[in-house]
Amino acid sequence: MSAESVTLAKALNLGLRASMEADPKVLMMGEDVGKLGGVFRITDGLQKDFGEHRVLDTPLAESGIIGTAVGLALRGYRPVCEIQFDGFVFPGFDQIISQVAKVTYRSMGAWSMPLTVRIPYGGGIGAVEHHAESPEAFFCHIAGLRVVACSNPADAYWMIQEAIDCPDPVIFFEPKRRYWEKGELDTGVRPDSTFSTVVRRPGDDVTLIGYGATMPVVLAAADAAAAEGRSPEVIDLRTLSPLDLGPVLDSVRHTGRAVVVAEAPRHASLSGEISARITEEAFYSLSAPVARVTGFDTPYPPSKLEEQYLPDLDKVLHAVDRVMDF
Amino acid sequence: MSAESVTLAKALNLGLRASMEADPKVLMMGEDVGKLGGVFRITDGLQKDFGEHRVLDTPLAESGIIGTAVGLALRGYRPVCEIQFDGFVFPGFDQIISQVAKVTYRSMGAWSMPLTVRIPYGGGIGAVEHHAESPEAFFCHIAGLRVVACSNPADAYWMIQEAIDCPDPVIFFEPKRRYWEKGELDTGVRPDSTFSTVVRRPGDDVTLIGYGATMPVVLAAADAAAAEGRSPEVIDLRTLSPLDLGPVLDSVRHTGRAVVVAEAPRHASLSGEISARITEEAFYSLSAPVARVTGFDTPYPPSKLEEQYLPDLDKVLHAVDRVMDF
Amino acid sequence: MAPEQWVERPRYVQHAEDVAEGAGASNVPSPDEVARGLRATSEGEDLIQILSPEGVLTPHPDFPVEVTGEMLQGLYRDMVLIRRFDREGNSLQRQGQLSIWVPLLGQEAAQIGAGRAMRPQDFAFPSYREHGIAWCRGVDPTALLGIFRGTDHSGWDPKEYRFHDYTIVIGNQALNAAGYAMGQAFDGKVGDGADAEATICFFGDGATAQGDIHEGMVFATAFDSPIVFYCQNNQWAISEPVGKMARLPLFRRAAGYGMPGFRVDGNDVLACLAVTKWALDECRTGNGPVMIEAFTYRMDAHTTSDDPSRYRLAAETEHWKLLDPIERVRVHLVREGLADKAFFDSVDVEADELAARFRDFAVNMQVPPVDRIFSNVYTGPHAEVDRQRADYLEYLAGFEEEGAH
Amino acid sequence: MAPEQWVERPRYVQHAEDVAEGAGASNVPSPDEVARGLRATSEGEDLIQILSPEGVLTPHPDFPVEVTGEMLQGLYRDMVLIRRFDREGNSLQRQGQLSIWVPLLGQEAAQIGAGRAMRPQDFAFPSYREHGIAWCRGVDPTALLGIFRGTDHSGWDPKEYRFHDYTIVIGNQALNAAGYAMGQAFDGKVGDGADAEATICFFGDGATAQGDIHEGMVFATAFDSPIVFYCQNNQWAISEPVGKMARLPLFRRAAGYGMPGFRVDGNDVLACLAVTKWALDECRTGNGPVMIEAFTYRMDAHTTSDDPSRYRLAAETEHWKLLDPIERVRVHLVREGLADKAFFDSVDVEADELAARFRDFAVNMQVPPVDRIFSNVYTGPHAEVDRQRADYLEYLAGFEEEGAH
Ligand SMILES: Cc1ncc(C[n+]2csc(CCOP(=O)(O)OP(=O)(O)O)c2C)c(N)n1
Ligand SMILES: Cc1ncc(C[n+]2csc(CCOP(=O)(O)OP(=O)(O)O)c2C)c(N)n1
Ligand SMILES: [Mg+2]
Ligand SMILES: [Mg+2]
Repeated sequence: MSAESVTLAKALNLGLRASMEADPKVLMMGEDVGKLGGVFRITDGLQKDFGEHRVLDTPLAESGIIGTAVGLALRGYRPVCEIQFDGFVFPGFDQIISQVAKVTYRSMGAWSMPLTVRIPYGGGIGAVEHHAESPEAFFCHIAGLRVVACSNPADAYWMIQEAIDCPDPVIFFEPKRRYWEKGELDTGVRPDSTFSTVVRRPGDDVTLIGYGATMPVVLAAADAAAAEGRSPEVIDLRTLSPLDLGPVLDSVRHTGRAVVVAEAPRHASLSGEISARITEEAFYSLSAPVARVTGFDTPYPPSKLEEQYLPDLDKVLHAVDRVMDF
Repeated sequence: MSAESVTLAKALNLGLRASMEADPKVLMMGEDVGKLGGVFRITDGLQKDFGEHRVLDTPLAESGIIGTAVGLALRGYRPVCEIQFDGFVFPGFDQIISQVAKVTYRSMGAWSMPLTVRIPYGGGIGAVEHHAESPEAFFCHIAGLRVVACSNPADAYWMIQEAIDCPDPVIFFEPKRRYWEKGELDTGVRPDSTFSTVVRRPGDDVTLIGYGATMPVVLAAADAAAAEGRSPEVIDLRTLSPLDLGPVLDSVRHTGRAVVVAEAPRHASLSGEISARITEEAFYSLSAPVARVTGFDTPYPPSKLEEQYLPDLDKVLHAVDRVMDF
Repeated sequence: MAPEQWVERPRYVQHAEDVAEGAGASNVPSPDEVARGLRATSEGEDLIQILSPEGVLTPHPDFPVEVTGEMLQGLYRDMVLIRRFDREGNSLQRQGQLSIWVPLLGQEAAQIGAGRAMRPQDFAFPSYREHGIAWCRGVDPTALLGIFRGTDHSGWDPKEYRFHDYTIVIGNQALNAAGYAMGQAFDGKVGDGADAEATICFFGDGATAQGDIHEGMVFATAFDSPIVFYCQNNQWAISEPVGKMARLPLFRRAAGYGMPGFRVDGNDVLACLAVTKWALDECRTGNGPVMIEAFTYRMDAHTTSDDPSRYRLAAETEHWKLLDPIERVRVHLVREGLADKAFFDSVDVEADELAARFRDFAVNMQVPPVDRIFSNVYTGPHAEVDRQRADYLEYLAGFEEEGAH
Repeated sequence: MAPEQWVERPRYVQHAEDVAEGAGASNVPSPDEVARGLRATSEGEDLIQILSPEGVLTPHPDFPVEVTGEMLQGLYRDMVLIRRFDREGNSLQRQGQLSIWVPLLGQEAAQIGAGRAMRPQDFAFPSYREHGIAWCRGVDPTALLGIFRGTDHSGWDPKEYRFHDYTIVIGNQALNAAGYAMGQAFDGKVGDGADAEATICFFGDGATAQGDIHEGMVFATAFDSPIVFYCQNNQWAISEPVGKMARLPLFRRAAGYGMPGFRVDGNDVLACLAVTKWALDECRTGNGPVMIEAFTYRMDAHTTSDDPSRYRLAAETEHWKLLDPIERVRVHLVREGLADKAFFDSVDVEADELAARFRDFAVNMQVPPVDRIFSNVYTGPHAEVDRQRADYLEYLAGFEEEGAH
């Protein structure tokens, strides 16, 4: 198939379909993933085409979803669990940390845990409480998991397949407010591992680091900064755990300055880790401390205030000014 | 009462007793906290003296413990929940993040949430899986919570009372392998807020930062470093969320070098946040990047290997050498 | 006594392939769906009903309730008014004035019956669809709008109305409610006194699958807490029918915990009222919890974001229209001569006025000040949040200055 | 039919003060403890028993089991051997060879009965006390030692023995087991075939309070999974009696989910075997889950770290000694002439040999290489863990070099 323009949601749907076609052990499970195709329609049509035993509408219980997925994985299945919204993964947190992440270690490799947890995450869609959170740091801090975030349709398509193929558990973050943004998708040639960090735009002055939901913001800020005469390099992390630091360090060694952009609150966050790692590894290259543009250390606010809460173009530019003028 | 030498466990027990005496709304709840006095005997004797309706042996369910404590707090009680071991807090994680941390924000201050969750944490006691974890980063990343860790009997005594008095929810980390270490306790004079960072040992060359379980390691390393001719300054954070950065920055501005010591895994950890914050605020004072001595990014290993996993004197000294020789 | 008879459950032998094929080929329900759905959704002999869909009133010996014309008029009015502002909520969302609305349509009797059974001193823990309970607790409907307009996460003083904030994470409130009820008991507020209190906790059929609901029942029975677990079985959890959650009627769970459990016709406001009143009084005395399953129906979509045509048949909704909770009260009032046209007209006028006021309020709601982001994260001062607030306000002021030049 | 009669439960009105005073003044149980404890722990009429404590065998019509001398000898031998290495585990801990031991003393029949009811193709999910199940699955007892000596988090290949790793977080395994059983059904391994499979999940009385156990039952009934929920009610969850978890016998929960539930005399190895066999076969056919409550007793401490004298009376333990699971089989074998002294002697000899081998193995266990910390965190390579391993090994090598000079 040659390149076509599809939404991120559609790309995920196509990726899931491709995985289900390639391996009969791949299962979808979650709330409303069957007939309804999920509240975001990411699994649209899959139950109809693959049957009720491959696309499971589960009882309404996240610990149940993750916990039975663990059992299915032990049985040789490759379950893909959909969590309906970011804020609802927490009833399943115990199963994730105590079983999903540890079964392989505990059994000294007798078991592997090829399980994917898909989490539509992040804000910006005008939703009520618990529907706009960015919980990636919790999962990054759990050894035994791999954590990735996609930011565009082509990545979404390939990354979800790589997650499902992966013998380790993968927490897969989907930027829900980007579901309807379109991009080119060429399903023909499978790229090298997509669990790797890429440079989205080369530059010389400052390294802008984003992932998932913040990538469009970062890219727009880079355009604006370029228009002001700066030369920003833009990095899409894609893999959050482990970090693929190589491209980040190469960039920072070149630019001497970095800004990390993420929606999650700042305290004890992934953005802090990235800042710490860059400083540890490229101390003498830094002309300014790594800056962070993040959510505030507050709960996610009512949606009429979310634009104030979220990193936006102005905030990123402001941070660029700060590191440039340091 | 004048100063006496007590164990950290006893100091906590005395502190809880003092809080229960001061306020009839203070309740203890958890698994085995009643007749047994808790598996570590921290609530020893309290049920006998205060009755079954103030020291509640609850059903075996952590979401239930935290979730009902929320309701009791709404009713005007000040519940103190004991989690039996660090690894068992996760079934209660959803209630902590979705209710404990957010009730006040959601209700715009109509409710406060004076609830304390006591977590015996950390390794070094030769225990089986799930009994030696350091989950503080998860809680630090949750806005709406306060997170503290005590490291010695006197702090334990005062900090637990301050936690119970606090109108906000407090996650209270108790270094379980220090329960039986003794220290001076003067119950006479209540100190200023103990949710604050203190310098444990003044010095000029390098700032060693620890909290909770790692403090004895850090202090021992400081002794050893001093014997080698270094002049380490030692800091006990005590409050992990929010951080009390003032004393840390003062110190680093003076020494120019810092080492953070924590048992938790490194990725997306509190140690990363501390490193990032120091760098953000004291960039030009730093002669070397902030070093971290932490657990590995692996699950906690079988206990026969825990000494290899945990920060110890040698690892801290090694890090001191690294930052000094940078 | 053969083991097979020891418990009711659907019996059939089924092969994975059949089901997978059946479902794959068409959207015809599989054999297990049929069996389970029948068990879980049939009204059953146990259904407690006082006012039939035809408006015939038959007192129930176990759940006495004094019925007067005035009282019935009141219940009718309640139901018409909440339905009216509920519909207004839906339109406001369609017109872009609200980001979402959660309709209660069809559940008026289940909510007004329960809400009117409460004493002032009782405390209610809602889920997110309990606009009718809010109404009974005296919360003005406009106070609900902030949540759905996105200006607030709540909108009333839960202490004043003894009506907790809406809880969105399914099941959480069952434990919070159980804890509150423990506190009522610890405070000595159970017994025969006029000031004896009870708690009532609302949740859906889907919620019964969550661990928190179970733990709520375990704690409530462990501490003999004065709490009524009130499950509005509206047959659907978004697109999933109740048969996905349970093989048997939900109220049957109660017996396993050692508490009384009842299934009541959730479209019969009198039955809901009578049973809830009994249940609240029963647990108020100190005997511990009671479970009620109000058997009702979600007449509208799950929320305004939902499209039920993807998963349920119009015929089902049509069937339930015949069981409308308001209509049967109207028929009864008319047939028994307990209300005249003037009454019905006045309720309609009142409903229109309420709707207009509701709409007016909605469209005039202001975006809260930025400061709201940083307020009430903590009760006292907080070095970090306070600093972030100051920094952000300064940052914003920078733009204003720029603008000013 | 008055509502009061609709469900069994303790009825009393109690005032907070009374209880608090009662408990505060002494450790005498409060009225609610007595009522609830009676309900929850009394054996009740429902108890299924085949071999009485006096060694009298009465076949049960619903749970036929062919009993031969050889078979009884086998069960006897199993129980003696697991008790023997269990006691050895305790002594090894006392002697500092193990950091902890979790005794099974008293639960031999509950475990051997269930374990011997399994077919080879069945899969077991243990908690952490199921050394007797491990035994039946063919796991050598020495393989358990790593966990308790601290050299490993597990010690056998769970796939080879169809016996999952021990699960320490209470309740977790119920969902993992339910998922595994879903997979058995999806694989078409339910039905009448000789290769039809079932899963059995073990948990304690305390565990029944956890949300995961509930969700396990919800999922198992939703998917008609071939799983037996086997609760060993040993009366205690560390210091908390089962009455803290439930007002009624635990097996009663099953009915609420629409699955069969039974209470079996957990000290009667034949009853445990017969009922478990029935249950495994029942769910193997595709009818969905079954719950069994094995009513037994933890004769020893919770673990070697525990001190039960703080919370329970010696008299209680003495009472249960009369119900010893091994003794009744021995008495029966002797009385019926099904075994002679030579048999009993040979079992004792075998037990001593096993104990010696167990001890020998324990004291000779090596600390695993440091590399174990970093191994199997992931299945494939992992940049960060691999780097940390390399760095740490280099760091350690630095010391060796230092030492070498
Ligand atoms: C823990 C959690 N998981 C998922 C959701 C998303 N969600 C919102 S409502 C709903 C269905 C609830 O069904 P039910 O309990 O029957 O209540 P109803 O909406 O029908 O009143 C779901 C899955 C949620 N709010 N919380
Ligand atoms: C989630 C969780 N909470 C607490 C514990 C600590 N703990 C270990 S065993 C136990 C009691 C378990 O009682 P029960 O389920 O009756 O099993 P038994 O030990 O009696 O076999 C507790 C509280 C745990 N392991 N997991
Ligand atoms: Mg529903
Ligand atoms: Mg037990």
